[in-house]
Amino acid sequence: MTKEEKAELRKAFADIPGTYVFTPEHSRKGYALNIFCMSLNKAENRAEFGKDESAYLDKFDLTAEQKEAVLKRQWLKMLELGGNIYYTFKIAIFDRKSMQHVGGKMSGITEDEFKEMMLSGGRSIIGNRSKKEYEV
Amino acid sequence: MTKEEKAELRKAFADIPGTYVFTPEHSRKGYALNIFCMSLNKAENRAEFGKDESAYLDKFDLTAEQKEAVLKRQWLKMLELGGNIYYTFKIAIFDRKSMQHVGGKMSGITEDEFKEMMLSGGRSIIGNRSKKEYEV
Amino acid sequence: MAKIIAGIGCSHVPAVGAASDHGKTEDGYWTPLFAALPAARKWIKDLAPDVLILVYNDHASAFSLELIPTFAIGVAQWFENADEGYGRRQIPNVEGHPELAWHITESCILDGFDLTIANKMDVDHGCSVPLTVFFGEPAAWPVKVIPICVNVIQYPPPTARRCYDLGKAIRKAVEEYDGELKVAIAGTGGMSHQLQGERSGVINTEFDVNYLDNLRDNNDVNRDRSHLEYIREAGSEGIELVMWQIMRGAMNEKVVEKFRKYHVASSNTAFGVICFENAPEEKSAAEIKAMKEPVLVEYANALGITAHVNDLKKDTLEKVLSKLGYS
Amino acid sequence: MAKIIAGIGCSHVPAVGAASDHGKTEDGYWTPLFAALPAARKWIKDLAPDVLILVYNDHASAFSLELIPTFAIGVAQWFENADEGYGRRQIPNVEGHPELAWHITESCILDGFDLTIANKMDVDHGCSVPLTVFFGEPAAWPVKVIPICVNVIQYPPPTARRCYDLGKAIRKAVEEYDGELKVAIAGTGGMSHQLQGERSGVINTEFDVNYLDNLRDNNDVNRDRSHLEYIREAGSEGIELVMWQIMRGAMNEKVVEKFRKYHVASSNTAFGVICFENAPEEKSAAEIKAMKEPVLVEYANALGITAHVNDLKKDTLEKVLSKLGYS
Ligand SMILES: [Fe+3]
Ligand SMILES: [Fe+3]
Repeated sequence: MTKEEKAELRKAFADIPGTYVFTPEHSRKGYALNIFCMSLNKAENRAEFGKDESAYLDKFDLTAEQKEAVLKRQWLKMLELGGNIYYTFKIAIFDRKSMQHVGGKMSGITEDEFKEMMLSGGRSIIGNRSKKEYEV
Repeated sequence: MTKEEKAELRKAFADIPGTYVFTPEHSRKGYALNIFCMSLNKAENRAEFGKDESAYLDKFDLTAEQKEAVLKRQWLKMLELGGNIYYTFKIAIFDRKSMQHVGGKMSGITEDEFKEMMLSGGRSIIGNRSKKEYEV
Repeated sequence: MAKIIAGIGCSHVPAVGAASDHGKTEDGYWTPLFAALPAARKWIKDLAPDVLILVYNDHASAFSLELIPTFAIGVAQWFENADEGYGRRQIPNVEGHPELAWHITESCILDGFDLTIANKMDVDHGCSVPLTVFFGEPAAWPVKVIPICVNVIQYPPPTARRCYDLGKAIRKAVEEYDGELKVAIAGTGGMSHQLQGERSGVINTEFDVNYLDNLRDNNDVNRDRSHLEYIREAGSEGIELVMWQIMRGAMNEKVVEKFRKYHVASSNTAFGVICFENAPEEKSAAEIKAMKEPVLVEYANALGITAHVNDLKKDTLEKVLSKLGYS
Repeated sequence: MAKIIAGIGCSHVPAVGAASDHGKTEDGYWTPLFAALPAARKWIKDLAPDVLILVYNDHASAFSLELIPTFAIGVAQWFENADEGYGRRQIPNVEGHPELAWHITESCILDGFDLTIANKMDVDHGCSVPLTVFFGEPAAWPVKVIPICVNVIQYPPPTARRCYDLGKAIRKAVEEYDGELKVAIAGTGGMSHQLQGERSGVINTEFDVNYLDNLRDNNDVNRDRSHLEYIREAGSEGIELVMWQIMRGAMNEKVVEKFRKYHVASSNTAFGVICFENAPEEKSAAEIKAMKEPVLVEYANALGITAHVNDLKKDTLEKVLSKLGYS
């Protein structure tokens, strides 16, 4: 793919509202953060993280901003800093929080509101395909 | 590939003298043996194998024949039992033996004879392409 | 020779597995979904496939960013259920079919597909939830499984087109296998959903229903769609739908729909299941008119028409002729 | 735009690395080999590539039978030298070029190559010995490396044809890269050798020399050869030669040979190194005759003719015209 084609694709991705496509750029930025999340698949690591979150995080090569986002459970921030939802959701599993809780946090509503939205058919695609739609 | 094509290919592989092509069949047979060999990449496993070879081998799922072949350093037998040379050579590395030593053992000559053969141009391909050549 | 007898598309929402594991299939939230499944379960039970090729994706369970195979095929005898952070699901482990799996591997690599060969691979909800959907809670899964794990998390996943082509290569391999086996193939994941970001929870029912219809009748549309369109229309995680294309590529160009359930929403996801069989050979009107009743009824059923020997033969004949555009 | 400026074929015999590491390059056994290398080292130093795409195979070091990628591309910043059972080689770690590597990855996957993406991958002698051959014993490697690891141990490896096609896809990706980089590409492994079995030690010099000649002038022969032929003719481990096809696919159809060394044997292996540059644009006889001396000399050198401005211009001209078949 040429420079132009790639730039156009990235622009198109960025044009989708509220969506962080896990491109190579994104993946490189979030590598350490996601690897930390992956480590929570192991029971012994979950136990260690549970004992002292900050100390456990220091074993990975996170930026200060990423570390803070984890400690404060800033779900959207984690995505902005290169997190991928399948990875960052491992933290929610650790917290025994649901995907609806996290979905609500990321979109600025409560878990109950989020659940209600899903029960009534989900977030509408209309108006959510392109940032340009907002301007119409 | 059809049944016939596959059978023909296997026959052609088998027709190459003194050669154990690492086909899926071969790989399945030797899986545990090769995984044991792979473990010797780690210094701590080499130490443990060194202390008690037989006990260390029991941690893997080798057949009695495979285990015996390892303990007795039967290099050709290991191949017959599903070993792959890159894996089984880990045992030679452990023994601080050279590829020429192993090559000699597999082809029934001494290490010095093997080295001499290599210095004078290697084993000739003539007569070694096909078992049928022997019969001419 | 082995034969592909069935194709399945199926969402693999983890909450569906959890609902089954925790006995919640009959509470209000889950009833609409689980109440629809017996027909699908009967269908697969009657077909009784020996092997199920199960195309799914791993969700940061067996594979991490350290190593990301585009296509990994499981050739092992057993696959354990992964710990995804909750501990392992208490369901049967998955038994493989190494012989067919290796045959497919060899055939596909020689045909130019760059598969990663997995002798050891834990499987996560992507693989186990479709098993729950089709087989419930048995003590052991009633089918051997060849898991094919596809990267759809790290951009770029394989294109829909590439997935479709892999399906074709798999079918060729299956049909050249030296052994009598009935094989089903499932593409899983989807349908529309987005877990991440401010747009999380997006659902596109129109897109999903079109996807299902096109999958049956006009799949070129699905196959030629770009990643960008999938993500924009079906959500960032809806990209999983490319995996259904592997199933579709392994089926006849013409298929018959045997079951469909579409439900919004389970957890954050539009849940879809569709079941196909290959359409029967096309017959001329004269050939059909010459069929004896039991043969005609069987043929009608294969075409997706509900027919029975107790029906009037004339009615069944009319339905068949009409379905094929002869009247 | 980045540009592929050089193609290398190179054996990767571990003993060559060990000879270098243990200061044995000037003992009788190793002299014939190492004495030939300065010309190759000067060639690469003069070209000064920014990045070397290094195609090699792992030998039960980073990958085991647990997971066998057909093609794995390293996108990391650093790659450590593997412990192959001796402890790690005391040589520099390998620095990657994540930006170009990811670009190649994205481009090739979208073009239908099913790469495994490696963010963490130890590299073994397959990768490090060619670095030793071309760069000796520096404190740090003078080039960034994109390692591409190919399965050639578990049958079936990718076909020579598939490797060649991947080379073409890599070249396309490199040329579309948004950045100025000089890129070299190396296919490694081979030449004829067999480590295993009663046939261990087999060497086929005729085959090897033909392979080298054909690689330059008539590569279709190498590209269309079956696994069976490679194994029978070049030995079971000589199958590694399929990896040279990735390099060849990334070069122009016409190449100029800049260096060649073939030596039997190092350890159990026929050792071969060959260096190519893309052949220059073809010119008409009239255009060549119109060239001024320094341009003519440069053109002659690009064609693989040793020429110097101190030579008689008439002689150089004659050599060029003759090389191109104009006289
Ligand atoms: Fe999924
Ligand atoms: Fe090698």
